[in-house]
Amino acid sequence: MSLDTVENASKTPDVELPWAELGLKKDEYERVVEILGRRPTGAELAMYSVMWSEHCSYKSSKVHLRQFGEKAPQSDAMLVGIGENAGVVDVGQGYAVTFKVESHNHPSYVEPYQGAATGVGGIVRDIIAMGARPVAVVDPLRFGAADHPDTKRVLPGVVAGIGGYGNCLGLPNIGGEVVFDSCYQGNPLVNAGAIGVMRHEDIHLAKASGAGNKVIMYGARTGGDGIGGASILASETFDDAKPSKRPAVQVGDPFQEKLLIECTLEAFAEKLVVGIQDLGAAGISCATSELASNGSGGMRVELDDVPLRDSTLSPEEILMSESQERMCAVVEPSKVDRFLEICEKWDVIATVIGEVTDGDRLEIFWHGEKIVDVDPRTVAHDGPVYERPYARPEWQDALQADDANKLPRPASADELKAQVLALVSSPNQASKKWITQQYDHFVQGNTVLAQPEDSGMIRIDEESGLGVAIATDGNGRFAKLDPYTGAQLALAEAYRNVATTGAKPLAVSDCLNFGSPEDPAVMWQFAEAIRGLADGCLQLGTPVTGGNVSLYNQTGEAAIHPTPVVAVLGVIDDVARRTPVAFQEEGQLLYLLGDTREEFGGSAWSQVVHDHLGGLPPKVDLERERLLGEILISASRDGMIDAAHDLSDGGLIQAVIESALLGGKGARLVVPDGLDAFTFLFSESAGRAVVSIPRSEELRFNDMCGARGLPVTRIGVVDGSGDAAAVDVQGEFALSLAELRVAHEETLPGIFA
Amino acid sequence: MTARIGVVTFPGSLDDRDTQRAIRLAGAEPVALWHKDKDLKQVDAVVLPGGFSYGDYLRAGAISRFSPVMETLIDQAKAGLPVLGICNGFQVLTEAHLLPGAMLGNDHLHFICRDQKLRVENAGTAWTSDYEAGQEIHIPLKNMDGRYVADERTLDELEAEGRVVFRYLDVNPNGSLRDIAGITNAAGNVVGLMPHPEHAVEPLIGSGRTDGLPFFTSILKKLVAAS
Amino acid sequence: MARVVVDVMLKPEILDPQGQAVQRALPRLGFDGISDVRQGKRFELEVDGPVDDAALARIHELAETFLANTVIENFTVKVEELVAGAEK
Amino acid sequence: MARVVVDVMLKPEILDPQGQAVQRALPRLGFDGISDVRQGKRFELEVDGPVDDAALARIHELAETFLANTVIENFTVKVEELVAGAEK
Ligand SMILES: Nc1ncnc2c1ncn2[C@@H]1O[C@H](COP(=O)(O)OP(=O)(O)O)[C@@H](O)[C@H]1O
Ligand SMILES: [Mg+2]
Repeated sequence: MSLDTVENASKTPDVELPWAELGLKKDEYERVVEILGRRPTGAELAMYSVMWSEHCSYKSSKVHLRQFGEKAPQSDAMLVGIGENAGVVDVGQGYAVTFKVESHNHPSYVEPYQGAATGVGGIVRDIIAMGARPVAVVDPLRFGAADHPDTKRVLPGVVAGIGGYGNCLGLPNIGGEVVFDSCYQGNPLVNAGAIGVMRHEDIHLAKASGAGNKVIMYGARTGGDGIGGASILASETFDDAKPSKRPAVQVGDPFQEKLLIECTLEAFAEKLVVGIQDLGAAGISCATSELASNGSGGMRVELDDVPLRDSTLSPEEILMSESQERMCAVVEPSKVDRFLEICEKWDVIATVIGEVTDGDRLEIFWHGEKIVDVDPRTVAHDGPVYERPYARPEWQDALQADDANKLPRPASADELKAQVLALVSSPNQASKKWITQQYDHFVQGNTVLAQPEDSGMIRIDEESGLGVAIATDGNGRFAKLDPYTGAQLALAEAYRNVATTGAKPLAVSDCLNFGSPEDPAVMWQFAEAIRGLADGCLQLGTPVTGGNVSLYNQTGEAAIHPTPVVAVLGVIDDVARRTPVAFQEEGQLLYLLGDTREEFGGSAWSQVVHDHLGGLPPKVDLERERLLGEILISASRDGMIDAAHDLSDGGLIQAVIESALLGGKGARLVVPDGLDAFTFLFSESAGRAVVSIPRSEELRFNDMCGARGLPVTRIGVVDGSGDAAAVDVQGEFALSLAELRVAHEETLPGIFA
Repeated sequence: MTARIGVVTFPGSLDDRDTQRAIRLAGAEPVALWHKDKDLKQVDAVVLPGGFSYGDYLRAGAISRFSPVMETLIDQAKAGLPVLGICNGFQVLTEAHLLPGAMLGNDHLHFICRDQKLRVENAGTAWTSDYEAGQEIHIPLKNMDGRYVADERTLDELEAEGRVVFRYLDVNPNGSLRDIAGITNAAGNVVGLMPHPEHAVEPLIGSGRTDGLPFFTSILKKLVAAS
Repeated sequence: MARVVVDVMLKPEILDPQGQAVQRALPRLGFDGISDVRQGKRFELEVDGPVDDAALARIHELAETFLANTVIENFTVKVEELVAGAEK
Repeated sequence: MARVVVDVMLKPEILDPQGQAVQRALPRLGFDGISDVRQGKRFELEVDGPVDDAALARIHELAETFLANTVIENFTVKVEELVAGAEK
């Protein structure tokens, strides 16, 4: 097609554009025509189609996501909320922290290494774009069955990609998840989160203001990769059988991104930048329309000035390209030279591609002709909004009625012991070390806690010891049984994980992974999960600062389990007070905090022993979670506990075995009065943790819990060390650490090494 | 007088700031050196830090080896300037032929990050005098291309001359020949190793041990004594 | 015994960071006149038995399904030479 | 414009775990009859101007000093083909 200019478009109203191929619906196309008062040019259509895709416009999720704002708790910590590249939280001493989780699910199935790698790259650019230095990454992952042949293709590639990119950027990986479930077979979930730190005064926003200011593109050259990715990726069900529909995959260049980080931070330090935006999905279309619509003026862009990797690209393709490792900065004219000098120092290509105008239009030129003339708000913010129908699926009642508490339980001590071994060695409960040892935990020299601790923790001030902690959690099985409760359980678990290490939970980010929004049952799960998460955040006082929605995670008719992944960020005044998971000293007393009920719906036990999913998930009591958190934080601050571990999948026995193995210490446990051994060991009641207390602190600790009304039960003692030491459940069974180590640590290497 | 120890930043260096911190904690003065500068700013010793300089593209260390800073460094190292190459720095030193042999991808083909047990085989180099020969230490290891290889003759020569400075204990994490974790040149001023002493200088942080600090106190003592 | 070589290169439209890094280093090394560098993989397969059409077809399939990811890479298969017993 | 290809392979005495990993996977994929696999690198250099002996000599030197590390690798240099202007 010859160049389709604005002028040409006005003169040829009847030309049909391939809006359907670009993923637009008929009414959406008509809306574009209405907004423009004429048919769009090819370039305009490209922009609208990518920016109005599900991925960029949140058209199916917007109406529900509003609750995060409407129900946001009053929080002094919130500096920048939802809507920016990432939220920003005040952590004290003049520091601000930004963090966010994003998905890169579909590309990681097609090309596991590059899909996962570019996922890390994308989330890290969001963090840089806020003005922060990235300090850590996390990676919540979900795969199909561990023993499925395709998992052997996907998992090692994803892990190598996350490591390959993050390690090369110099970002310690301090947490994440690995979950196996056949519902993810054709739709692995690759979520990636990043944290950045800055001083309050360094917060930057994506906006272009000040007429005459220059728009500078810097980083990688623009190539033909990922064109149309954003729209096709997010608006169609991914279908393996049609390779033509396979989204284009980008190859990442972490080295280039490392240079981007350094030169961006140097430009920030010299106060050269007015506004900044990373180029992710929808590339230049997104960056220019968002910068322009968030600022005060308009913008004029000379597309010919964009540095290209492939000189044959059409202007439409340049606008849609999703080439990685690119950024856009708005810089005052007097500072442009210095900005370019810094880029040059770091061998980063940088070019002025346009400027802020005092109009209110985004105008893009190609070979001297105007090919885009739009109100940038209509592209970036006025996308379609759908009230998709939703309905509780009719199978939900039957699922909940299929009560896991009624499943046959172990009939003897031997059977109990065998089930403990089966659980700790099952892929979901087994040690994830084979994966996490492929990630650098040490780089930057500030890692206080990393895998397999309850939360990752990073020191952010060398003098004061100020630090931040992060944990991510999600349980698709719970959410399937009850999406409202499931989302709250994910929140509760991440909150608890942060508090267990001694940090105070401050704020939340999330990544909502669901099936097709066109299925009312999925839409109901989605709506319920958001409602649960928003209500939960309100109750816990932890606002949602941002997040990401990934829909269409589905193979044919079968959707994945609804999988809201929640990241909780916390702060700790002095990282020297952190509480580790590992038992530290023999003779210390083990206490169980919280109430244990017969709760097996969605449990690891029901999955591993009975391959069962049914009943109700554990009950949520967020007031209890908050109290538990306060106790754990006070106890760490006042030096009353030496080790703590939250209880979640697999219940108490899983937690005790992990703490024992990590510390190389045994444990003698006594089943408390009023509980049977099975419930004691395997129940997954929420709101619980195990702590190890020096004898000298026992009284003080009990007094504190008593005064605040937290039920605590003495359950045993740390006993013995070395491989011969055992986890001994008195009157039931004993398992030596040597035996447990084999069971727990050899599963994943056995499958994937 | 305190010693001034340079730390080179290549594009893609990652542990340059951490190395500067370790030098500071040991009591010396860190001096930032830039890869495009031939000028070594009259430092008394140089550390080539860890990271993925130039993305480790082509081969780890291969592109950095041709940086302007390396031209000066190669000459001065041959003249006796103490140089320590950590991980990527070690790879640069082998590519520059300041140390014999070469580094290849780990034999298991994965990146590996672990707290690694080592034996100090040679406490006589500029960088290891604060250790005892035979001492066992734990230092974090994290790399993709950590497999040390050299031909048999070179290996025998290294052994015979006591130039194997560190050996992996318990686990050989990457398939390095003869469990070699670090080596020195014949003069003992140039040392390279894969593990990261700069990540073992503070309790609490990283592995939580301080077994790496003697690297930096060793060189400090030597330089102060010499001045 | 024969050797079959499978060359796997990134598709032209896909970014090749390694090749670019090499190319950017060339001027510093005093080399010019090289306008593009791409870096790929070379697999040398030693095949027992005759390399007939059937064998080649199978290697082609191997390359397509395993050695290359055709979403981002192209490949070529060629019989290289008869490796004499003595050569190594 | 001409293309020169530099192939770089690990020396035969050096362990090639990548090649081995490929080879070990073959039976699982239903392939047999391949007795050895080695994986190396292939560089495609687009040379401006004529590829005469002088140019080849310089590329040889480039390969020797830069593209390959001759402590561990062998390399070969060959002119591949004349790339027609239109081809991409
Ligand atoms: N993909 C991953 N990347 C990084 N760390 C991980 C990953 N998967 C699990 N971990 C870490 O392993 C530990 C155990 O994980 P998990 O059992 O999910 O913790 P919890 O149940 O307490 O949330 C945690 O420290 C977690 O951060
Ligand atoms: Mg936990």
